[in-house]
Amino acid sequence: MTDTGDTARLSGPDARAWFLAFADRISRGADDLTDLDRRAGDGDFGWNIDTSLGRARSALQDIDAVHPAEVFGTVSDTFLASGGTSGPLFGLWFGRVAHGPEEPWTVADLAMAFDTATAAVQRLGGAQVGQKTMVDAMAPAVQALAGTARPGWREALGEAAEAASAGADSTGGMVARKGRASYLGERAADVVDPGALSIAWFFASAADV
Amino acid sequence: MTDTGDTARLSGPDARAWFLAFADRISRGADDLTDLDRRAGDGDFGWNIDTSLGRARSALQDIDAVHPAEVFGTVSDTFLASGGTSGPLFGLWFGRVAHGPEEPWTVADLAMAFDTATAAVQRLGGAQVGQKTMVDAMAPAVQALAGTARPGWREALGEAAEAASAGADSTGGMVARKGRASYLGERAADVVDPGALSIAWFFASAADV
Amino acid sequence: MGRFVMNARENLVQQALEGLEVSDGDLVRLNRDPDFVTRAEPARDEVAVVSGGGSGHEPLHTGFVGRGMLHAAVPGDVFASPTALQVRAAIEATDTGRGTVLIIKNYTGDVLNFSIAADLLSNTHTVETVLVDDDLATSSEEEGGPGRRGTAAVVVTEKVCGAAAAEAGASVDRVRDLGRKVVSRSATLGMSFRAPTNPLTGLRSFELEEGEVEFGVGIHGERGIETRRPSGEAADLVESLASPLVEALGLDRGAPVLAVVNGLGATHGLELSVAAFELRRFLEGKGLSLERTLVGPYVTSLDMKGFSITLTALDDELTELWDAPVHTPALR
Amino acid sequence: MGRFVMNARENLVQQALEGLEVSDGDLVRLNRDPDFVTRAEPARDEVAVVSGGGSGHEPLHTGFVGRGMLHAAVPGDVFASPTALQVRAAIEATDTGRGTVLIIKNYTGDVLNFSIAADLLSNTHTVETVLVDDDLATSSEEEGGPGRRGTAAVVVTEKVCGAAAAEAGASVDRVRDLGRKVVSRSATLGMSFRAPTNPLTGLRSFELEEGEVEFGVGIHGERGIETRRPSGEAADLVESLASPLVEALGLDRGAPVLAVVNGLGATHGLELSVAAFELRRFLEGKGLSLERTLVGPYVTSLDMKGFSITLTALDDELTELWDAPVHTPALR
Ligand SMILES: Nc1ncnc2c1ncn2[C@@H]1O[C@H](COP(=O)(O)OP(=O)(O)O)[C@@H](O)[C@H]1O
Ligand SMILES: Nc1ncnc2c1ncn2[C@@H]1O[C@H](COP(=O)(O)OP(=O)(O)O)[C@@H](O)[C@H]1O
Ligand SMILES: [Mg+2]
Ligand SMILES: [Mg+2]
Ligand SMILES: [Mg+2]
Ligand SMILES: [Mg+2]
Repeated sequence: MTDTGDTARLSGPDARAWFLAFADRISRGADDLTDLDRRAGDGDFGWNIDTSLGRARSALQDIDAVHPAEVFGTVSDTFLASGGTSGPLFGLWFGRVAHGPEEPWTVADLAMAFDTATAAVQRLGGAQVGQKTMVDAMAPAVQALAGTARPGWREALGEAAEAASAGADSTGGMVARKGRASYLGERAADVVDPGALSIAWFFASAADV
Repeated sequence: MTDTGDTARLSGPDARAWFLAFADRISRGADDLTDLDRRAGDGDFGWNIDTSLGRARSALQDIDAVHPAEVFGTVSDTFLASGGTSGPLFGLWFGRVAHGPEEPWTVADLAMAFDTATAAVQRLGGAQVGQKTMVDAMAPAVQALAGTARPGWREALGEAAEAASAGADSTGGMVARKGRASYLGERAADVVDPGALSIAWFFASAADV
Repeated sequence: MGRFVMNARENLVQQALEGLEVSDGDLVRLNRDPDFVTRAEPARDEVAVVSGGGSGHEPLHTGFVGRGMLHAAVPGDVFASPTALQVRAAIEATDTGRGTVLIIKNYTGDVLNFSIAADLLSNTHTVETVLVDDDLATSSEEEGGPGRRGTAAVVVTEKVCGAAAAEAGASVDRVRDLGRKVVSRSATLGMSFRAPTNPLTGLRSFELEEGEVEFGVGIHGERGIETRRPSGEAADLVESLASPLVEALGLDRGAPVLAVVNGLGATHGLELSVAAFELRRFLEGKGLSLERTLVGPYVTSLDMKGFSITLTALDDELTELWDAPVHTPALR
Repeated sequence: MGRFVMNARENLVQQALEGLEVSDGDLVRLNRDPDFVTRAEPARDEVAVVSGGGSGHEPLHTGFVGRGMLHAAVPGDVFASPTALQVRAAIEATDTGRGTVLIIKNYTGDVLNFSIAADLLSNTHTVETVLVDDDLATSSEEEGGPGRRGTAAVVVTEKVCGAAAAEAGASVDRVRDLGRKVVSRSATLGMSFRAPTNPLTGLRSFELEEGEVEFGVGIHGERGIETRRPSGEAADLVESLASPLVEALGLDRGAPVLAVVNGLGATHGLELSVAAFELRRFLEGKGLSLERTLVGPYVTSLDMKGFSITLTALDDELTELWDAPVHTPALR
C-alpha cells in the first residue's frame, strides 16, 4: 500500500496506481476468466481484457496523470480500441467515468461518475440487473458509492468492492439474457459471469493502492 | 433453263435466279460439305453456308433486284451476319462484287467485280493460291473471266465454272496453310476444301439460270 | 491460401486501404492508427456523414467517400466491426461544428461501437444516428431480437444523406431524418449460388448441391433462410426476390421506385444486366415505375456468387437527392 | 445451369444489353438487329471511335461508350466475335463524316470481321484501325503466327482515342496514331486462381490443384503458359507479373507509368487494392514513377478469379489524354 497523501480525494497518481493494481489482478486471473467465458461464451474474455489492460499499462506510463479523468480516459481508449463485446463496454464505462471533474475526486465525484457511466452501459448495452452481465457488478457498486457515509475514497471504494463482489457472485445462479452466454440458456446458469467478476476485481484493486 | 432476255448482260433477275440455283445446290450438298469440314476442320461448314443462303433466299424475295449489285449486296449481308471463317469471307467476296455498276453487267463488269472481290479476300484472309482455301477456286475463275473471248455472260461464267472446279479439285492434294485445316497438316491433305468446292458450285449454278 | 491476393492475413485490410490511396488518392485520404478514410478535400461547413463496418464488402464503405456522399468511412477487419476508437476519431476529424450523422448497418458489433463513440462525444459533439435494417430475410416478430440486418440499402442511405448534407444550410436533424426516411422506404433480399471463400482458410462458408440456391442470404457468408431449387431462369430468380419486396413496401400501381441490383462478389456484369432487365419487366408487370437504378457490385460479400435486389419507394425529395452530383471512388 | 443469372443461353447477350439500357439509359442506346450500343447523345462532329468483341468481358466494351471514350461498341456472343454486319452498321451509325477509328483486340475472328466491315465501306467511309496486342504471355518469334492477344491495354487505348477524338478538329489519322502509340507502349500479363465457368455447361474451363496458379492467362478461359506454385504472398504474385512488363517495355528509372490492375471477374476489391499497393511498392523499388492507376474489374473473363497488370509508358501527351473528362457507364 502506497501513501499518496489526501485520504478524501482520489488523485491522478492514485487512479493510476489503482489501474496498475487492477492490471496485475487481471494478469493473474486471466486464465480463470477465459475459462468462465469458455463455459458460457466463446472463451476469449480473459485474453481480451488482459490485452487491453496491458496496453493501458504502457499508455499510463506516458501521461502526467494530473487528475483521475485523464487516467480513466487513457484506459478507456485502450478498451475502445479492442473488439468483442466487453472491450467497447468497458471503454464506454471508463470513458464516461472520465467525464468527472479535472481535479482530484471526492467520494461524491466518484459516486456521480460511476453512476453516469453505468447508466451509459445499461443504455447502450441494453442489459438490466439480473441478466448475467457486467452490469450485475456495476449497479450494486454504484449504489454502495451513492449510499456510503465514508468520506475517504479508499473506504468508499472498499464498500463498492464488497457490493460488486456480491453482485458478481449472484450471476452464478442466473440464466443469461444478454451476450453470447444467452445462447446457452440453462446450460450455463451455474457459471459466474466473467465480466461481472472483473468489475468486482476492479473495485477490490483500489485497496492495493 | 429460264430465258431472261439479254444474253450479253447479266440482269438483276438473272443474278437472283443464279443465287437461287446456288442455294439449291448447297442445300443438296450441305451434308457432303460438312463431312469435308469434319475431316479437315470443325464440321460446321455445310451448316454455316446453308443457313446463310437460306436467309439469302428469303431476303431476295423482298428486294426489287433491278440490277446485280443489289442482289450481290443482299446476299453479302446474310453472309456478313454469320460467324465462323467462311461466312464473313463469303460476305466480303459478294459484298465487293456488289461494288459493280448499278445496271446490268457485261462480261467485263463481271470480270472486274470478281477480280476486286477476290483480291479483297486474299488481302484480308491472307491466303495465297495453293494454301487449300476458297481462294484456290476463286483465283482461277477470275483468270478465266478476265481471259475469256465469249461476249455472253452464260458462256463466260461457264468457263469460270470449269476453272473453279479444277481449282477446287486441286485442293484435294494440298496441305492447308490457312484456317482450321492447317492444324491437321498432312493428315488432311487428301480432303477437298469445302470452301473451294462451294465456289465451284457457285459458278456452275449460273448454268441453271 | 494462394487463392486470395494478399500477404499476411493481418495486413489485408491495412494494405488494401493503402491500395485505395494508390488508386484514388485524388479523392480520399487514409488516416492511420486509428484507421479511417476521409475525403482528400474536406468539406468546410457541412453536416458530416460517417459510416463504416466490417471489410470484405468493398466498395462499401470506403469507396463511397467523396463529394456528395460520405465524409468518412471507418473500416473494421474482414466481417468485423471497426472499434469505437476508430469511429470516435473519424467523427472528431470530420465534424465541422455542424454535427455528424452516423449511418450504421444493423449488426450487434457495429451498433455497439458506433453508439459508444457517439455517446462518448455527447458533451462536445452533436451526433445523430441512422440505423439501416433493410434485409427482409431477417424480419421476425420476436420482441427484443437483433432485428433485420443492414445490407444494400445502406448505399442509398449514404447517397441521400451525403446529398442532403451538401445542400446549403442543411441541419443534422434533416440529414438524419432523410436517412431514416430512406430506410423506412427500403427493403432488400439476396440469394447466393456459391458461398464466399474465407481468405484465412480458403474454405467456403457453406456448400450447395448442383442446382441449389441459397435464398435470403446476408453479406457475411452465413446461410440464408432457405435452400431452394429454382428453375434456373433469371426471370424466376428475380421475381422470387422482388415480389416479397413489393409486398413488404406496400407499393401501389404507379409508385416510383429506385432499384439496386447488387452483385455480391463474383457475379458477372452480364448477369447483373440480365437481372436488371428482368426486374424492369417484373416491375412493369406490377404497374410500378422503375425510375432509377444502380446495377453493379456495390455491397459485396468477398467472392460470393449471387445478387441482391433493393427497392426504395421514391418521392420527389428522394429522387432529387439521388440525382445530386456525387464524386467518390465507386460512385460518380 | 442455376449458377448463372440468365434465361435461355441464346438470349443472354441480348437481354444483358437491354439491361444495360435499364441501368445506363441516360448514357447509352441499344440498336437492335444488328446489335450495337451507341451514345445516348451522339457526338456531332468528331472522329468516331468504335470497338467491340466477344461478350463475357463486361464492362468492356459496352460500358465504355460515352463522352470522351467510345462512340459505339459492338458485342458478339460470349467469347465470340461480333459479325461484320454489326460492325459495319455501327460504323455507318456513328460516322459524322470525319471518319472512324476501329479498335480491335487481336483475335482471328475479331480481326476478320472488323477488317471486312472496314473494307466494304472503303468507297464511302474513311476507316482506320488500331490493333491491340498487349499480352506478353503470347509473345513468340514465330513468323506468320497469330501474334499477341489483345487484353486490358484495350481500355487505355479506348480512353486515349476517345479523348483525342473529342479534341476540336482532331483528324482520323491523329486518333489512329495515338491509339497505336498506346499499344506500342503497353504490355499486360495475367494470372488465374480459378478458371471461369462456362454459362452453358456450368463447367470450369480448367482445373487447378490447391496452391496452384495459372500464369499468363488470357481472357477466354484458356490455360496460360505455365502452372505455378507461388508463395501465396501478394508481393510475389505482383512481381511475377510486373517484372517482365518493365523489362519488355524497356522502362528506365524515372519513367512515368500508367498501371491497370484489372480484376478478371471474381477477384475482390480488397484483393485488387492489395495488388495496387504492392505494385506501387514494386515500381518504386525499380525507381519508376506510378503516375496514374486504374484499379478494378474492367476486362473480365466471366467469373474467373485472378487479375492482370497492364503497364503503359506515359508521356505528357498520353497523360493529358488519360486525364481528359470521360462519362461512360463504367468509367467516369
Ligand atoms: N449487452 C451487454 N451489456 C453488458 N454487458 C454485456 C452485454 N453482453 C455481454 N456483456 C458482457 O461481456 C462479457 C463477454 O465479453 P467478451 O468475451 O469480450 O465478448 P464476446 O462475447 O464478443 O466474445 C460477458 O461476460 C458480459 O459481462
Ligand atoms: N484465311 C483464309 N482465307 C480464305 N479462306 C479461308 C481462310 N481460312 C479458312 N478459309 C476457308 O474457310 C473454310 C472453313 O469455313 P468454316 O467452316 O465456316 O470456318 P471455321 O473454321 O471457323 O469453322 C475453309 O474450307 C476455307 O475454304
Ligand atoms: Mg467472449
Ligand atoms: Mg469474442
Ligand atoms: Mg468449320
Ligand atoms: Mg466453326
